[in-house]
Amino acid sequence: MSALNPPIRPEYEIAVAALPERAAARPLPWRTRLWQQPGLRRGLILVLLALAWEVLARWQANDLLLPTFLQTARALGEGLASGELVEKARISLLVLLQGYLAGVLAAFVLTALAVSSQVGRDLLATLTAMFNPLPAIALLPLALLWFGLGRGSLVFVLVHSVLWPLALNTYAGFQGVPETLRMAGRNYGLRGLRYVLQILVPAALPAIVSGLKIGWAFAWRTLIAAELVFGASSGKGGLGWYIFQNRNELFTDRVFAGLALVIVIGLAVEGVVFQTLERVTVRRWGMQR
Amino acid sequence: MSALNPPIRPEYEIAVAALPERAAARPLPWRTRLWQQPGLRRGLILVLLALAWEVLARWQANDLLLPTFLQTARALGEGLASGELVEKARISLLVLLQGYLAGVLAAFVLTALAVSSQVGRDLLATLTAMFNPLPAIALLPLALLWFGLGRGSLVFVLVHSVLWPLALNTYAGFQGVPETLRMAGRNYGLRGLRYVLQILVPAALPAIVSGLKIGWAFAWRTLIAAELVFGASSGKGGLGWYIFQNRNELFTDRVFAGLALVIVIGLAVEGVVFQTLERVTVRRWGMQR
Amino acid sequence: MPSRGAETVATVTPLHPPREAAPLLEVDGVSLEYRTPDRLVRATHQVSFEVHRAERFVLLGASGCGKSTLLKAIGGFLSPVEGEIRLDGRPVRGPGPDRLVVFQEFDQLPPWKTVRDNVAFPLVASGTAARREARERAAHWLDKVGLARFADAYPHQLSGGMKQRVAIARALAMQPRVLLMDEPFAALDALTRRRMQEELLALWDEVRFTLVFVTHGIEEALVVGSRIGVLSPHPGRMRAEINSHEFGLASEGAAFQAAIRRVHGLLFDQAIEPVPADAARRTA
Amino acid sequence: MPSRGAETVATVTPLHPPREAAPLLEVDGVSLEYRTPDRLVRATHQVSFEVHRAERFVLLGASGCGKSTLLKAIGGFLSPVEGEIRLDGRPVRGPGPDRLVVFQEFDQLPPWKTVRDNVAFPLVASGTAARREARERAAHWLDKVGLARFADAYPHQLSGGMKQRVAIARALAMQPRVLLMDEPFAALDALTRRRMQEELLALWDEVRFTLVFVTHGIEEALVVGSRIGVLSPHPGRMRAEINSHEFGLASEGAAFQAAIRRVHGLLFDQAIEPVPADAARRTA
Amino acid sequence: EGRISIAQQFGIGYLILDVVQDQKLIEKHGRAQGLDIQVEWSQISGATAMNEALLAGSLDVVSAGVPPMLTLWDRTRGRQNVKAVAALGSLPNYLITNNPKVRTLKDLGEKDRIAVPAAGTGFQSRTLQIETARVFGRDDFKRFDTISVSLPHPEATAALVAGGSEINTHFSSAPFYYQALENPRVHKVLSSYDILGGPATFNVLYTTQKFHDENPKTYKAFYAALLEAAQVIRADRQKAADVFIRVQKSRLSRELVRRIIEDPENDFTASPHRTFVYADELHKLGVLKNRAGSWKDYFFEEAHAQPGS
Ligand SMILES: Nc1ncnc2c1ncn2[C@@H]1O[C@H](COP(=O)(O)OP(=O)(O)OP(=O)(O)O)[C@@H](O)[C@H]1O
Ligand SMILES: Nc1ncnc2c1ncn2[C@@H]1O[C@H](COP(=O)(O)OP(=O)(O)OP(=O)(O)O)[C@@H](O)[C@H]1O
Ligand SMILES: [Mg+2]
Ligand SMILES: [Mg+2]
Repeated sequence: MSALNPPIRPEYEIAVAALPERAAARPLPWRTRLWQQPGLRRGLILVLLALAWEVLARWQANDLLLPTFLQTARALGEGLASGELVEKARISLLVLLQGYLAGVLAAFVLTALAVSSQVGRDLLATLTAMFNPLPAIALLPLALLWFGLGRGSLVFVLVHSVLWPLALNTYAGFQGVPETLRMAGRNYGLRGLRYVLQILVPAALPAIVSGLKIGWAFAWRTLIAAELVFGASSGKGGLGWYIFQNRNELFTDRVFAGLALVIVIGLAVEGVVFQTLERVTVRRWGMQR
Repeated sequence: MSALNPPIRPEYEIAVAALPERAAARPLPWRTRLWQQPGLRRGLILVLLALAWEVLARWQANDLLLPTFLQTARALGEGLASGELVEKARISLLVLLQGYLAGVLAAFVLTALAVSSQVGRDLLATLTAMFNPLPAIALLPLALLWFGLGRGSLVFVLVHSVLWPLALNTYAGFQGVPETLRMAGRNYGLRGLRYVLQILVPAALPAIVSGLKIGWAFAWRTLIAAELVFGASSGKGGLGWYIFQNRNELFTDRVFAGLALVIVIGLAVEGVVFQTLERVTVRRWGMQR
Repeated sequence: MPSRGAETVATVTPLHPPREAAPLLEVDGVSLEYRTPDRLVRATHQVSFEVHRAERFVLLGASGCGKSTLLKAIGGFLSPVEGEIRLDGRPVRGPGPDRLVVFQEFDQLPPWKTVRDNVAFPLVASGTAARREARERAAHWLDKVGLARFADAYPHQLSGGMKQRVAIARALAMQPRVLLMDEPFAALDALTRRRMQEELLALWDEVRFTLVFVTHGIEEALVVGSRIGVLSPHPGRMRAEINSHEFGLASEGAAFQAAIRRVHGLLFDQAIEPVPADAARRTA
Repeated sequence: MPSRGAETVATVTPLHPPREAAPLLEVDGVSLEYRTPDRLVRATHQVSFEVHRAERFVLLGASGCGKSTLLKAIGGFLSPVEGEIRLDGRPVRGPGPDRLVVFQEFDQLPPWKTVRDNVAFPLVASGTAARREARERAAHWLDKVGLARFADAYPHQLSGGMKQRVAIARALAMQPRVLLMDEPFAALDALTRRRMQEELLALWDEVRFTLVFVTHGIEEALVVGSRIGVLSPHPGRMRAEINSHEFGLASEGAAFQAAIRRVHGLLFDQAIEPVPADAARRTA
Repeated sequence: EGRISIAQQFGIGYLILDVVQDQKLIEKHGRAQGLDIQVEWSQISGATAMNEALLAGSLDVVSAGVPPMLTLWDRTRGRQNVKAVAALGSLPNYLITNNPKVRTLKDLGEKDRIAVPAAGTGFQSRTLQIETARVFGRDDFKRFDTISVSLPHPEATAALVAGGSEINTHFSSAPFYYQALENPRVHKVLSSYDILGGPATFNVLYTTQKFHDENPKTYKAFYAALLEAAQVIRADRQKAADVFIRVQKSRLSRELVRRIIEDPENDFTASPHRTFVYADELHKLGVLKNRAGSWKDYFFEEAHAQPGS
């Protein structure tokens, strides 16, 4: 390749004038704007899923195993209107929240130990590897022994289902905090709990939030499964019990209505709690897109 | 404060000689070195836990609910010696691996969709929020309908237990990949699957590994619960089946032996697979401490 | 040093075929904005300039005036809210290996690749070279930036300046049509910086790539660039374009000093913000 | 410029009480190493120097010679494998707000705090100031570094140079006993850099903190420092210590130029690696 | 003394307990003895959870099928000494199928799948094992375990009625077999009554020696309440049906519930019938280690006054 020399061009200097008035932001076409509403897009997905369910169920034509979407919706509507489902959901949510919060607290303590000492680290790794794979039924006898039949045992198995995944995620998040940021925090004289709370937790927030989401979901799973076994003492069963009872009476549409309520609550919590949390934290801080 | 002026000191220049032979690394005191063996420390924790178990069980003195560590160890030894437990574990592990791998694959597809399009993102968020809280029992009728009683249904519920948490974690990991790194990858001309595999996956590996750990544990939980239902068809039950049978017959020591085997496998997988994975990847790369 | 000296460039006459006369890169009235939750930040306002084939175009401007943003837009990572960026007459649509960027940040090296693989990877990924050849080219360029001994280290084991040198080696090994460099030498000591400048210019002499280079050193701008674009403080607008093809690595004399002063004047004759009023009061 | 000029410092006689004569910071035969899976990297080898109260000690050295590592060791983030670092005669055990560090990396700002909070946070965290006062001081120093308009922005919305300026504001607001700065002005344009130097020296004039400063600019070293330590290339060893208290922001003349040349010589008279043999062959 | 917590499972087989609860009979008989008894009712699914709750002391009295009770009795002998309090009635369980080829047990082949609540160990499985041992010989009593599937009654019923799944046979209890048999494709193969030789107890109540000994008055009131409830049901089956629907908040149709309660096959009595068949056979099959001399060995003395077997 022969040596290529660029042309020599005239120079220029201009005085930069005061910045003119900002041109008005061009409005986006309405379809684009509409499409930018996450609620709308997700609503559409939900509608499509409901449609697919309806079609599938009608095609299977086996409403003892799989009722149609409309049947379920009707059962859900009735249950909500009569207040029964509302009450059951209230009972379940109360226990769920207790167990969830206790689990979150326990996970926090465990990871705080893990970041502050070698023994804590080993403890976390060992306990998680040991207990995380154990199904809740394995802990049931022990729960009965220690907490009796009732809320105590439910909270215990809920903690078991929230604690380990959240601790794993939180700790992985802590370990991924950039060295410079750690040094900056320690440089301010932060140590111990303040260091964890003011540096590690915010820096690891994306991992913690996804741990919280997973923990939330698994708390639901566990609660519903546990309520089937523990059932209702003194007539106060939650959603799991509702599902169990209706299953026993072969009201499959009500079973699915109960499950649908779980889904609806899940979507609401995701949409309201977690999305807001992400928006005002990690997304605002540029830690996640 | 009066102006403080530092003293003026003499200058110097020295010719830097060739670097002298490196002083031999000072050996650490043997106790420190011993303590640096993670195996040893964790072994100690396990011994302490076993001891605590033994004491607790003896104190409760209710071996139909909580057998002692020694009873369990004896039952485990017998089960292993007779080959029964080995066979059961083999059966379970086979199914587990199938379901796990299928779940990992599904999670990968879902997150790959999510990073490549807005609809994929919404799909992931919606599906996860909807299905993650659903207990496996809810899917049981559907699994029966679609996959029958055999391995298919087990794999289905395993996928359900692995897919969502892993997808959540992977996606959160993807979203946390620093902008500069993304730009570097796109700058190389990477796009689509290659971009995901060669940039996003390694960059998000800490989150993915903790998702894999959680998925692994939940797969175990689910498998054991599911084997109660599906396990024994055609007489080939796995560990879950073993636990269920012995539980029904109140051979609690064997129940605990089965659970102990789950724990042992869990510890082995953590120690061998995941720790190695972390050592040769994220830790080696300085992405985790 | 190589044959390229002040005279060589100075004696160039527009002998090129007509095709060459069209600029390779056109930045045409480009405004760039960042959308934050609270407000719209305008990074550059209606910036226009042209870069011809084999030109070494340097962007100078105050901190925060939008140089990096402009470079990212040319790289295809950002699209203008106004105006257009064209390469070879066609609007830039997205990033590609024909416009390799050396970013300003230290975290541009994938931490999961060794230094050698970091240099070789884009060659392989973009299909520029086969694996073997890529590794050879990587070794060659690592040697040039003085990091041959660190070929097997991972990025987190390097100092700030060493990381930047890896990024430079990676870019030079690729020999892209357009090379976009964002303060590549800022973290380097004087000697290493000088050596890097030499390497960059030697490579230019050889393959005549087109360079867009951001720096804060006026001297460096004159030495490295053949033409210098001066941006006003935030939000960046074009202030001036001047030629600097006469100056090379050996430049020192009065003309060079005059050019430095001239650019300095262009850059700073209007202060960004007046020095706070209380600055004078504060003395011990 | 403020009262501190070359004369002021030059006429200083050792009038200080005996306590003052003892150095504040002693780096005594310090070797620093990194342990990687494959090998041990020695970053500095038996480095010794002393920094007295209110001295402005500048570390100069080639890229990768261990300057940042040394600074981190003084900050208490790393412990020497050999030798000792003493502050006020007591060995340094760990990090603390009395030795505030401005790191070389851009990611030293907690991304979850606004620019203002980033500056105010260490004041509150270390108990130096109450929340209200901290915010006022933060506002003051953000104004000084020209970022008053960005007080409510988050770090990811800033340019590289702006991030570094936030880190500088944060350090200056803290007014620590010992200020450790690692190439703080590398990402700044000439004017901003000069303004930062002025602010740093004005603050020094006022509160007479002790400064350890890493830079690649020889000129900057002479201007900012009262004493300069020169390190050999990797692994870093002490090469020389020279006085530069005579030079200030206004320095320009022949003595200044001579000092620059002298330091240049000290730094580079033995090249790190010889220029590769094939460099000469490669010309178009 | 003065407190009792009782757990039942779902189903019409627990009607006696529903009546006790509805009519507050324990409280009534307690007051007769000058004792104010606090009764706590729980619902728990599955014999295993029942057993564990009883052993953990979370519950005083639990209820399940005869074989799980015998297993617990066998395991706790010499320790907690769990024994039965009373039977909850004689109700048959039907082996039903939608496979037209299956007319007897011998027709079940490799491809068939039998749904039972707890494969291998529950009431239905044990009953089936006893029959298998008789038809195919003692050594082969686990023959059908390999094609058994643990599936709760509802899912099994749904699978059978809907068809199309591998599960084509179900050892079912009331009310599920009533619902299933409404479908013309489903037919009965065998009744537990055929296997055991006549009406036989389905579920029993059981508790620990400790509770029995430490709470004699409460225990007596409880036992008396059971007897009275059985009488109430026998006296007015229609009312009993209403009680069931009320207590269980059941949505089953009233007709179905009445049909079941009025079915002469179903005898709601506290007296045990043919429980010893299980104790004897399961011991012979090696499931139970202890041999019971008679049904009285595993029932508390209070029950001995009633006729039983
Ligand atoms: N985390 C680490 N692990 C291993 N080696 C490291 C690590 N950090 C730095 N090093 C090595 O230590 C040496 C000194 O690094 P350091 O960052 O102190 O250099 P520096 O003088 O600050 O260079 P620069 O001017 O480029 O910032 C380098 O050779 C580098 O490779
Ligand atoms: N992600 C972002 N979000 C919002 N604003 C941003 C973002 N990145 C940069 N900006 C703003 O855009 C303007 C230009 O930034 P840019 O990084 O291009 O400056 P620069 O000229 O490269 O400065 P420097 O020399 O300091 O690197 C700055 O005012 C900055 O605040
Ligand atoms: Mg920039
Ligand atoms: Mg450095």
